[in-house]
Amino acid sequence: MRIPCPFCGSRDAHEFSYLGDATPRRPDPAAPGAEAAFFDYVYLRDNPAGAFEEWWYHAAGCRQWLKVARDTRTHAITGAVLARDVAAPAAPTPAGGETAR
Amino acid sequence: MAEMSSPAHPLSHTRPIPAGHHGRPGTAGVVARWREDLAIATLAARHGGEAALAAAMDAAFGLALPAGPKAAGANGVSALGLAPRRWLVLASQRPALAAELAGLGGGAVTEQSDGYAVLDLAGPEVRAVLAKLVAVDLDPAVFSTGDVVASSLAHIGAVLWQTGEEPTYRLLVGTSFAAAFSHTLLAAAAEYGLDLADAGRGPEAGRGTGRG
Amino acid sequence: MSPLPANRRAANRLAAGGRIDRSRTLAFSFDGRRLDGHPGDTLASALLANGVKLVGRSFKYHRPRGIVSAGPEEPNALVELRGGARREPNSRATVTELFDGLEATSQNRWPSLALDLLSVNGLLAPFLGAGFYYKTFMWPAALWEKLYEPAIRRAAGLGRAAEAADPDSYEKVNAFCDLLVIGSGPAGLMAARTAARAGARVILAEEDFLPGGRLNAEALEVDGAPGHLFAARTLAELAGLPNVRLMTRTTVFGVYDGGTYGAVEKVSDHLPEPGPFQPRQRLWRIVARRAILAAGATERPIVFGGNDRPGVMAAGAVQAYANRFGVAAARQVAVFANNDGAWRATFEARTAGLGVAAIIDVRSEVPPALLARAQALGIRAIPGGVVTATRGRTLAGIEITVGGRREQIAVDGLAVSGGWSPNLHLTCHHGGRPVWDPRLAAFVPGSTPPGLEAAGAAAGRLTLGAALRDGLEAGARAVADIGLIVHPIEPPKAEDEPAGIAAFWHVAASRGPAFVDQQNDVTAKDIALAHKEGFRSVEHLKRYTTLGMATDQGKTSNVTGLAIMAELTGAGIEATGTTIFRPPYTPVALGVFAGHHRGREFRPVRLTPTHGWAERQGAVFIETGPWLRAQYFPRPGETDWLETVNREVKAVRASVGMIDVSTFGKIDLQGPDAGAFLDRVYINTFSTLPVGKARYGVMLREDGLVMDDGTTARLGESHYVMTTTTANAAKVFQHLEFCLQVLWPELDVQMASVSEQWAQIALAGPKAREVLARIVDAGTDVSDAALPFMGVLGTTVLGGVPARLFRVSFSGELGYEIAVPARQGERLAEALMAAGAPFGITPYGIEALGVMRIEKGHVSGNELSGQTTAADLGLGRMASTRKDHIGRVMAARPGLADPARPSLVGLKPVDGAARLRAGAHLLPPGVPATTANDEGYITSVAYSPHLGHWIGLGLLARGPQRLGERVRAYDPVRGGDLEVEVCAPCFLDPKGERLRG
Amino acid sequence: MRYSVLSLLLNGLTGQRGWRPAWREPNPKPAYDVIIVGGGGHGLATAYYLARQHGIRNVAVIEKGYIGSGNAGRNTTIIRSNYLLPGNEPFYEWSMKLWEGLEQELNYNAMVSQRGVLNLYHSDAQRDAYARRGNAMRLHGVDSELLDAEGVRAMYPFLDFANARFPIRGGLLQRRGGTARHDAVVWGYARAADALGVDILQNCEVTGFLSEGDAITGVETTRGPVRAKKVGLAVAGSTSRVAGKAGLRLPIESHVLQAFVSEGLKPLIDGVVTFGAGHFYISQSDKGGLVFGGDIDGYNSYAQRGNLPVIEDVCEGGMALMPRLGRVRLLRHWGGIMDMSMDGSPIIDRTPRPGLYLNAGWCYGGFKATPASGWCFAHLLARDEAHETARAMRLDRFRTGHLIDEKGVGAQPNLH
Ligand SMILES: Cc1cc2nc3c(=O)[nH]c(=O)nc-3n(C[C@H](O)[C@H](O)[C@H](O)COP(=O)(O)OP(=O)(O)OC[C@H]3O[C@@H](n4cnc5c(N)ncnc54)[C@H](O)[C@@H]3O)c2cc1C
Ligand SMILES: NC(=O)c1ccc[n+]([C@@H]2O[C@H](COP(=O)([O-])OP(=O)(O)OC[C@H]3O[C@@H](n4cnc5c(N)ncnc54)[C@H](O)[C@@H]3O)[C@@H](O)[C@H]2O)c1
Ligand SMILES: Cc1cc2nc3c(=O)[nH]c(=O)nc-3n(C[C@H](O)[C@H](O)[C@H](O)COP(=O)(O)O)c2cc1C
Ligand SMILES: [Zn+2]
Repeated sequence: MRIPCPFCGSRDAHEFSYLGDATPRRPDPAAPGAEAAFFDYVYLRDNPAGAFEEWWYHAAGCRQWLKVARDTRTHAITGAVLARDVAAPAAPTPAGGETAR
Repeated sequence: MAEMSSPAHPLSHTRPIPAGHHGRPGTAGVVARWREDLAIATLAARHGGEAALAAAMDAAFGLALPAGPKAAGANGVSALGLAPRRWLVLASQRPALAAELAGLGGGAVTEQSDGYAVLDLAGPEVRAVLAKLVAVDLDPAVFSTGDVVASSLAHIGAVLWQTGEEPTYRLLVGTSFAAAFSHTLLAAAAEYGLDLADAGRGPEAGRGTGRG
Repeated sequence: MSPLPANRRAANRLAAGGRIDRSRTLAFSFDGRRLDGHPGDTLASALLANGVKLVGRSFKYHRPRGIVSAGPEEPNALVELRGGARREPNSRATVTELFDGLEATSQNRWPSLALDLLSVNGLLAPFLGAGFYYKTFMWPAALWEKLYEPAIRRAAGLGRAAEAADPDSYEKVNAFCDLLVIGSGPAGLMAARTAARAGARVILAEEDFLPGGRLNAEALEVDGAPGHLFAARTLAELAGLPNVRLMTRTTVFGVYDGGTYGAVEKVSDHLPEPGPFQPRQRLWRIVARRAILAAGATERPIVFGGNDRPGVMAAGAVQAYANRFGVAAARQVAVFANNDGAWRATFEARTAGLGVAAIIDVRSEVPPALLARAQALGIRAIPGGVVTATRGRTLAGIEITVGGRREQIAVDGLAVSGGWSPNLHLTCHHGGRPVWDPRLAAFVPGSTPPGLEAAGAAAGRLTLGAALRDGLEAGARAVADIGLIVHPIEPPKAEDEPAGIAAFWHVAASRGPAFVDQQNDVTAKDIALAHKEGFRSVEHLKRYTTLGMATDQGKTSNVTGLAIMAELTGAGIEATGTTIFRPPYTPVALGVFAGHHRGREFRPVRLTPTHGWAERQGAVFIETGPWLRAQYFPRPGETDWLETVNREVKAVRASVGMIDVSTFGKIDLQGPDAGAFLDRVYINTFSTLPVGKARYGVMLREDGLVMDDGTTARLGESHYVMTTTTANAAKVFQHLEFCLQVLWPELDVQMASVSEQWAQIALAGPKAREVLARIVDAGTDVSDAALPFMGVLGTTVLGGVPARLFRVSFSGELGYEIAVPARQGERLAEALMAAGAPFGITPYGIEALGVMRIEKGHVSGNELSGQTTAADLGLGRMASTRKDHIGRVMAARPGLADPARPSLVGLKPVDGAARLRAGAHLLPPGVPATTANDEGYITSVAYSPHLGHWIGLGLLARGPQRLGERVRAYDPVRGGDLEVEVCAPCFLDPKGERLRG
Repeated sequence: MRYSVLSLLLNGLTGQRGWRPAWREPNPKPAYDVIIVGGGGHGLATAYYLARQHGIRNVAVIEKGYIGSGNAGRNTTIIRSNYLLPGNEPFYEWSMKLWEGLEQELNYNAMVSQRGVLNLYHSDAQRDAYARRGNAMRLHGVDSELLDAEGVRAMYPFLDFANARFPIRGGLLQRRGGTARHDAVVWGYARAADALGVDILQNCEVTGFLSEGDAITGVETTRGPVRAKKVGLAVAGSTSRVAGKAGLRLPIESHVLQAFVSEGLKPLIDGVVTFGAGHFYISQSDKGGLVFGGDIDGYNSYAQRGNLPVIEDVCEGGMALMPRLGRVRLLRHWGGIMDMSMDGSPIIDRTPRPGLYLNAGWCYGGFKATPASGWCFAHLLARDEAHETARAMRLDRFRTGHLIDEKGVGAQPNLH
């Protein structure tokens, strides 16, 4: 599997380490219902068969976290962007977290 | 048969291979030399500070910080792009490099002169040997002088920089991996012959003592 | 072995022809019999040349078997090659390149190939049908382990693995190209040539040692000259191009994601031993933008009674032996076929000098041109016939049936062709399914992995002319796809030879066992049985009968087997489908996947900056993860490691000692938000830490359990340096990067690992300050006032060496960690030794370090098990309640906040002489030792020379409330069972006076 | 027909004419008492025990492909009960007990082979961790032995003791551990369940659920709707996909694990050996193939195949452990999709949807669980209460923090 690192170029996946689903957003810990929102964030996954966005860390390369778009059925990778460029700045999620995904 | 890092008869894996000729006798396909004279530092821009940092580097060294995985050099100082807004700066004859960089005030500077073991590599077969070690296309059409790659070579993290057309390369691995890397290099280069110019920084760097 | 005189020709070697070097003779042996062949021979061709027909025994019934093919599909001619540590079981004679001195031995037979006692299995065959073992060997149950299974296991398998470590080496290479061409037959050559001329970077990989594919095996002409000359010419052109890498003896075995192909190059298998500095094999990871599978096709047999008798072969193989190797596979052959190609094979064999008794074709209509040519060559043609039996130990004759009439024909060879199956295996490695083409009576590639296209016979273009054109076009398409300009190339001229076929699988009316899978002894009857018992889907058929599961993976048997099943179910072949092809295309030695990473080089070793110094001090080293660290430093006369460790501990507590702690992760954090950032990742607060101070911190995972701990020092207003545990260094760094890049990209923090940059030596003991004072440069005040407990100082030592001094203590003694640039590590160690000499400074290893931290009740790896909370470890109170931090919310879950959870305690044996062992479980005294009564376990133990007995740390349910209680330390796996007293997890200086001293 | 030496002889003499299909191929009925989705080992065992232990015979097992096409048919067949945590150990030991009488019970030889599972250790810390585990096993009355290096050498003299990067210092041995023939387990349960009246519906994919309000009342399939009082999911790697159709999000990710088999060889390795310094484990099948594997590929996948880095990693481990394997050839490698749970342990529980029950989260270790999983899931389906050995395997444990995390790596499935 080759991951197109936006900084380093196309690299074999063995240079990266994997975290998983990139859709969950860390909830606002101060909001009411934070516990439920964190449970959702830490444990529950859509785990789709098909298009998927996920976090990979280019451990042996630029040490950047990437959001990679990949199909979990075919492993076809359609793109990768630097997490920094797409991660939502600061703004914590509203109370109750994102349950509507 | 000369000594070789065959699995059944490894050289001690806790020492770097000694200086001298290894592998196939005759003209060496790869010539390597440990570099002990380089000052190294990482340089990272603060948020929104790239432009200022670039300007400061330009002013101080006449060096344009590269935007991608490339090296830019001037006046004996080179900056290797390791990540967005992060560089590895190398210089010879400038022991106070990190302090100089810090003096520019434009970013985070971290002294790394001792963090890396550095090898300069040349020789007719150097590209073929590197192909055994790094899973990156080194073909001249794709990777040429001034290109830099951070990758993992046979389980060892490394930075590889093509320094010249012949080609020549400079390779940096973490200091603690120096001995292990020297064995890996020998394993890859043995079929072509490897000349190692000096024993480099092993556990007994520059000392030649040791218990034999 | 000295070769025979070159002029003596082996019995079945034809007088002329073949791509072999008749001027040189190679000596080899088979089952100890000395034979010879020529360069260019395979073991199989050389055996046939010498008239050897019996070469192996089948898996289950131990039936005598001969050579049936001339390629990698061979199911029968499997031998052990070489011997001793180089023994290679199950080697296919048909692809084994002959070399001088080659030793081959038959396998799966006892006592000898000719007389194999287990061939009685053949007599029992009626009882040993598919899956028989699932139905028996169950009574009495005890006999399974004692009798049945050992017997089954002894009978299983074919060859024997080597008995010693593989003495050869392997290596791995990376390659990149625009176009990978797999196979160098006419299609592959044309594809490669077209792409190469367009300037593409091309790799042409060919499994065989002789490139050219069927051009070497057949006598067709290209551009008016023999095909093999065309191949040679094209190869010469390719070899001269700088953008082409020609790789022979290289099998592309698998297609992986992202255009990555696995290939194995057999660098030295054609030599008695690898040359100096040469590996036996190389693993190639080839990343290709496009690939063309030009792997050709494999000839299928027809199933009939007695079809496994040595002497029955594939027609194309007989042709190949004649044309390529100059060998008559038999003196007098008959041919049994259902297609035109076999006729051409026959004609070529005849032309090469073999006797041909008859061509029996199942079709009653055969193209007149073929009949005419047969007649011209004096070959009897028998349309509408089938073979119904064979006879002889090795083949002596066949029985045919034509129009209800039987006839015996005396032959010593039978060439069979049931048609050709495209070698589409690699197209299925991403799960693609082949498609049935009734016109060809073959499966052709369906959907292929991205970037891969099949061409030539592999794509079902089975004639030479079509293969050439197809290769050219596929090559042109591939390079056009990647943006190169292709100039029109005229395809070479070659014939589109007749290739008609009528699907035909199985002579139902034949006599004797009719084998479908010859290696696993699966017969047509077994397929019928599977059908009867409901194992009808191809996958069940395969698994129940083991059809296609042998070393050849059913290359010649799969289609036939499923066709027979399709006949039985009436479902049709298309609907029946095939089983899935998986890598590797042909079996690959395990060693090549490992490359150099075995033995000591399994994983790189990391050495501390003071490794050489420690060696000179006589240290005993131990692996801790990738690191080698000094475990202890024995002195002459010390006989036991514990004696050494006790001495080291005592010396530290009494005076001063030193240890390299460089293996800790060290992370440099700079930027205006560094303090705020640390507050979010640690449970305690760092933004308020004064410059010049260090603090112990604990970080959690987001699920609320402890991830790591360590001290972090503030070097400047916006500059911190963090230490992590050795084991978690990379994990923590990655976690922090995640926090910075994903969670809080707005935080302006720059991180760099400085683990490699700094050598760090801990100096500990009451005399530590005095030693330290002797190595710092003039003007550095290390007094308690200037450098108090948890103080940090940047300075120079040893005359100008930059250094960081941290007054921290893991041992519980007055302690410092001194960091200097890594290359100065040994100098620092030696300077400390010199400066400490008056105090008897003692180097100590990680054992003594462990003892001292346990005496102090400091947690370490054993307690940071990933299963513990901060509260479990007695660190709960550190958590700031005024801020959020990673893991805070989840740590409040009832299961984690339960006060009854096992928590950290100290433990000491009630019997002072008793030895504690980590891993012992803790039970209340006087209750049965059961899971229900399990209250925790001992995490770490040490012998405390200070206390004169063993001590331990443990996690005990409600532990902190049970100080003074006695519990049972139960360790049945080591025979331990003793009473221990629960105490506070700090055995020494609980107020910390020593470390503040 | 009962399988026996006699039946084999009789059929041998009469041209194998007496055999009948091992299971029927019925058409779906409109309704069942219980539907089990998933014709792997777990689903079939559940159906068998429902019929056998609870007298519930109006049961269908619905399988989208052929039975055994999932992980049951592609695993490395290791069975053992050497677990550490009290939430797991009693369950896996119960499974081991069931294995020990399985063949007589099912009248099918599943080749349960108790030749020992040996986990090697290479450091003192690893030794102590294994001691902790071995002691936990003993506390539950399960056999375990801690061997030193000499003990290991006596069993497997050919491991790399001399030249290893991480020397072998000993191992934890469970003699009762071993292997079983994966396919035979599936077929044995299927045949026995079928004989008790269970309908096995192959080539029938569940595509959705029937419901009334919150309650699940049946399934939609590619062969039409089928109603049921209770529906149990035992679809392993497909759990999220199928449960998602009932609106559930679960603490599960699907990951690929690869497995490997060598060419058939004469006996070489007696039991199961796992390498503690790398990711590698190996045994030899009764057919002679070395069956081995290692770590998961580490990324979410539904593709049933993996990539080269893990293949290399596994073989590096293999060569480091057994350098004599260098010239042994890899015959085939494949992948399976595992239901990796967030703490590495399974779930056997009700779901928030009445009538829908869940059996999932088996990670790479559910083959050994097959008998107990079936037993306990049947118990839950029949009685609506957890079996005593599976009480900790609750779905809400992630919410409450009562995790069963053997490895201590937390909520990151690819690290379990
Ligand atoms: C490579 C590998 C090695 C392993 N090694 C071991 C080992 O050594 N020891 C061990 O204990 N465990 C091992 N495991 C794990 C073990 O195989 C699984 O945990 C176990 O088989 C899962 O239970 P099962 O048999 O019921 O699953 P499966 O056999 O996967 O059954 C699930 C079934 O559900 C079907 N299904 C899915 N969706 C639908 C639908 N919508 N409708 C109808 N049917 C559907 C699937 O087709 C499948 O047949 C391994 C797994 C793998 C992949
Ligand atoms: N006699 C017949 O009836 C008949 C039938 C079909 C094809 N043919 C002949 O076969 C030829 C077809 O040409 P082609 O070029 O398609 O095939 P080919 O068989 O000539 O060449 C295929 C080549 O691919 C190599 N190969 C296969 N798999 C490989 C792998 N995985 N890695 C590396 N190498 C691999 C083979 O060793 C072989 O050299 C024509 O000459 C045609 O006449 C004859
Ligand atoms: C324990 C075990 C042993 C196996 N032995 C063999 C074997 O000897 N030959 C073979 O071709 N495949 C063998 N396989 C692999 C199967 O052919 C098949 O690849 C695997 O069951 C996965 O199915 P799939 O490849 O159809 O997806 C074995 C599989 C398992 C689980
Ligand atoms: Zn990168």
